[in-house]
Amino acid sequence: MPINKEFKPKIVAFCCNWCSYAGADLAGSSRLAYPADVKIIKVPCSCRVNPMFILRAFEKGADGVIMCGCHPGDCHYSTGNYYARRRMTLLFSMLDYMGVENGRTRVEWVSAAEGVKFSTTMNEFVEKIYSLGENVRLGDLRCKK
Amino acid sequence: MKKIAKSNLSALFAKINETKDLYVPVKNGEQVNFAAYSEEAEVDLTALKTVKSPKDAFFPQSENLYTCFNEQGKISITPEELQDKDFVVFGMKACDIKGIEVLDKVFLSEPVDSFYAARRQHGIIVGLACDKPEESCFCTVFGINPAEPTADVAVYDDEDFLYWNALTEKGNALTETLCDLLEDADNTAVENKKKEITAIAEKLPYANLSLEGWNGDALTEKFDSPIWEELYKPCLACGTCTFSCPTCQCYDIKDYNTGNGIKRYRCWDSCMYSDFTMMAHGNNRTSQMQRFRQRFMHKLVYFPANNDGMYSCVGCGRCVDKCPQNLNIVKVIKAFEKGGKA
Amino acid sequence: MCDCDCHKNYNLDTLIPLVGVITDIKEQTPDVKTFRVNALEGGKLFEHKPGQCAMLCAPGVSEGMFSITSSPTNKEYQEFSIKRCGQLTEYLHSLKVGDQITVRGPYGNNFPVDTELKGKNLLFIAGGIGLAPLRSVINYVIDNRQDYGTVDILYGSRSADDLVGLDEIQNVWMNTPGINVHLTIDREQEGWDGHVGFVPSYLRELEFSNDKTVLVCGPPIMIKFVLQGLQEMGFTKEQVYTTLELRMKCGVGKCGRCNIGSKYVCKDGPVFRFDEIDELPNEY
Amino acid sequence: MQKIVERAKELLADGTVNRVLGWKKGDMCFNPEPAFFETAEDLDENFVYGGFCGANLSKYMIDASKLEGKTLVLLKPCDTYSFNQLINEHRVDREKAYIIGVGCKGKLNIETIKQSGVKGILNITENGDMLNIETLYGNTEMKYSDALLERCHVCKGKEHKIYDELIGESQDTSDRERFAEVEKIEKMSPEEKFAFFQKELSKCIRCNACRNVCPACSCRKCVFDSTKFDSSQKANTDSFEEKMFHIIRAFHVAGRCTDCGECSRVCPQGIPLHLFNRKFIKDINEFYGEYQAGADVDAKGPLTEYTFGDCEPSIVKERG
Repeated sequence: MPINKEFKPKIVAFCCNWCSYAGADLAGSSRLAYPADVKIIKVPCSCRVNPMFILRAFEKGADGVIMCGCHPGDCHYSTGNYYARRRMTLLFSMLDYMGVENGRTRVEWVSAAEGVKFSTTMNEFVEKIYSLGENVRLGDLRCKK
Repeated sequence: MKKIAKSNLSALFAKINETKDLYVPVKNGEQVNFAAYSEEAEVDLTALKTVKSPKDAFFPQSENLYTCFNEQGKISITPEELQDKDFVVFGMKACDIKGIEVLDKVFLSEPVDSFYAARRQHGIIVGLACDKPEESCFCTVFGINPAEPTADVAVYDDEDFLYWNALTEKGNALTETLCDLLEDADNTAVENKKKEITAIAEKLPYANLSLEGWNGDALTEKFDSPIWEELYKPCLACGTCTFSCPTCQCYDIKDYNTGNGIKRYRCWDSCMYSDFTMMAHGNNRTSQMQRFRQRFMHKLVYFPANNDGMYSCVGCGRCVDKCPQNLNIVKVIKAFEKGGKA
Repeated sequence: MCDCDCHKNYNLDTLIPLVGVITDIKEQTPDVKTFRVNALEGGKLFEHKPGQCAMLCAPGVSEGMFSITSSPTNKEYQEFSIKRCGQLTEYLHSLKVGDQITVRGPYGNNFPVDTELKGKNLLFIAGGIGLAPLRSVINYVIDNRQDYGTVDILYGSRSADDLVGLDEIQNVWMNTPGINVHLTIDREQEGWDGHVGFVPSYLRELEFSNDKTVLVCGPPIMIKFVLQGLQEMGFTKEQVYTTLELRMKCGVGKCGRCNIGSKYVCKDGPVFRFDEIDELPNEY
Repeated sequence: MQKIVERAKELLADGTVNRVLGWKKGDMCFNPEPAFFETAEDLDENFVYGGFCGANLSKYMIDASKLEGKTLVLLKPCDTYSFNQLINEHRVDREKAYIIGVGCKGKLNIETIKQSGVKGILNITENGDMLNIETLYGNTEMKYSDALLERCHVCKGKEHKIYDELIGESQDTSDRERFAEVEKIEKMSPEEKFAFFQKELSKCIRCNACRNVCPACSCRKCVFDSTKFDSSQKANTDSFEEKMFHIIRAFHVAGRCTDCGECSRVCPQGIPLHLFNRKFIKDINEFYGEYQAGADVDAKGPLTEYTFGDCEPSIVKERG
């Protein structure tokens, strides 16, 4: 698929407060670049991300949604990310089943020390969304200008 | 009286579609609903009842009213354009057409709803006589004749031909534009068809349903009846009956923030829903019994009280067919006739 | 555009609102503010009659029906007294002078000031925010003083701080000849030397003669006991008017939710005479 | 049926139960409705149990659990899974229910019969393996097994999972592979999948029947009834809303859905809603081990559980 240069993707990243958000901070303070297309939403725990959040992001015009949390075993609340992992697995599988390109969703575990991982993950993800193009299958038409 | 060979119908539809929007019953899966005509659409004129009534050609399930922009605290409003292109709804049945008359009472009474009025003005109804009335039909109870759709054009399906009878000025004008495709015909086939339909209509299981006692004056007596308590229990509080009904007109008005302007839209609502009458300081219909009662009281008592005895039910039988738990207006009427369990 | 005539009402569709600007906000009590609304180009948005309502909308938040509390005789602006009690009112309370809202209306019927009330002795009974719709009538009556007989106003609220528009009551109403104002609050309070007690009991104490026409508005429980009191004092239901309120969306009797029996509160109301209410099913 | 009525009358008479939750005769043979009976006369006159009594009564037990005394409830084998699940979630009170497991040889779907082209149905009688159908336009017949509800073709078996006593014989009517349809869709290309669901979901009128009938959807206030958020409340205004509603509806019951098939039964537009639920069930089985909601009262649901070694969400991509 040819990459559309005009296309500016909107990407929503749900980051847990304790690890991934701190990871993003570290990426920032270490001057590691990641695209400005990524909008971070801080959540207390990856487990807080309700499937509806993901769908709402797509509804309002996101082209890709990524969720980041503590590594399994490192959750601030001990087990939150284990539950989140099952939920997201099922949700992504359902989206795939309904014909939404499966590259538009991703989960990555990023610790507070992994600024580099955060930045590379985001770069990869944005790249992927560029290659997938605009999200047309999940989105409210009224939100398109 | 005109006629057209059924094999030539797609030409007729294409011709209408050239200058006007055309809505026809279209089959999707096992269900038939009115939808915009296209060459690929599987037009199905044999289905007696569409799942949703065709009222949404005039009163769409959801429609935008205006967009509100708020720029640095300055609000501006851009109303939606009114319908200004003629459109044809092809294949409405007598009951659905009567349903539109019921909606007229609501939307065309003062203050006139201009969105609806514009659609009414530009809409041309081609009614199709009911080929094979079904067991759930009881339109005759409301004085509707399934053999005589009171539309702009009445159409009859007989073997290989559709017979075409323009009844109004709008109908004549439409017929005019289609004169190349329609040929003259005599009345015999249609007269026979009408007799056939009427004969069946008399044999329908609900043909003798009695509406005695249901009128605008019966308000308190019916409202306070203990029978409602017996009837409502299986009700799921879903909106199947409301949304398939040709006369239900309740709507909700909502805002949707698109990120670039707030769309004010209205959409069908159901009195069966728990939040229907919810407001900041309370809700006057808190139980499902009250909501259930509201629906039937509205159709059989409140509406006649405000509209010279006209019922807001046309006996199409969609709720009879579709209620998930098999509750319906016929059962309500019968239960009252019987006087409940006691 | 085609040559049909259905567009003639285009801008008049009753569901399309006007934009209004808030030109003044009075904090009347801890939870009631009175908003003055003008058209963008100044002046009033529309004319109304006493008792009528309008739909105020904060786009994207919500929309609600509020009674117009200013009198039609006020030629400059309209006012709405709004109590903070839900999502929309919370938002409205956060607005400042100069902010814009959308308004559509006026909706509903009105108090029959030019017909049945004309020449009558009037008794207004209000509780709390219930003064809002009556204030419109009271000021109308004051401005057309010669058309009406004696005027008594009985107004009560939870505390002295909750009396809406005390300023106007003391400085205007109390100083108008032929108008008697009776205030009461629910509980004793420091600095209050007026009457203490609920409105219905004060009503009994005041022993009004039953030649008056009564306009009542307030919480349902107050209305219930006031009506009982009035009947004991020899008033008939035909002499008493009140306003009702239910969930409304369209304001024009079409959306189907504010009905009590076959009456729509938004179109056939909000003003009802008590004998009319008696004929309605008990569902409000 | 007579046995059920007799036994119900006994239990009413000796005070074991205060009411009976069963089915009431309709005005046609094919439209019985769920109903509560409190007297022997009412049972004699109005009770019915037959091929068209497909409604799953377990959800009515949520409200009935709050009533005085016990309620006698009639459950078919598949309904008992739903009942168990409701006990598991503390939504019904086992002590308030007296369960008679009733025999089931598959329930009929009037829509299926109508869709086969039969119009103007006046009466349907069972005749061995056949249905004799009397209509306004003449008589016809149909095989009982051809008129079954979709769920009966993938019957979970004839065993009642919970009961106080059993009346009548049951039969396993499964004759289709439960996940066959899901697998068929999984094999499609993304474009085909999308087109398939778009076509089906575009029929949705948001009547909420699927939600309201679902024994697992028992929240007192549904997120879709909230006035605080601006989409997916009533009518669909955009094709996105149908998708959102149906994904979330299915997701909220994932791991709790017993696959009772009520959603697909009640959908007025015939949307195959079970395809959503069954996809979740299939995924759960594959990712986290076989699980049947409602089979065991004390089971822990797969979404309230985890293991350290669970697969990562990226498995969706890796699977291809």
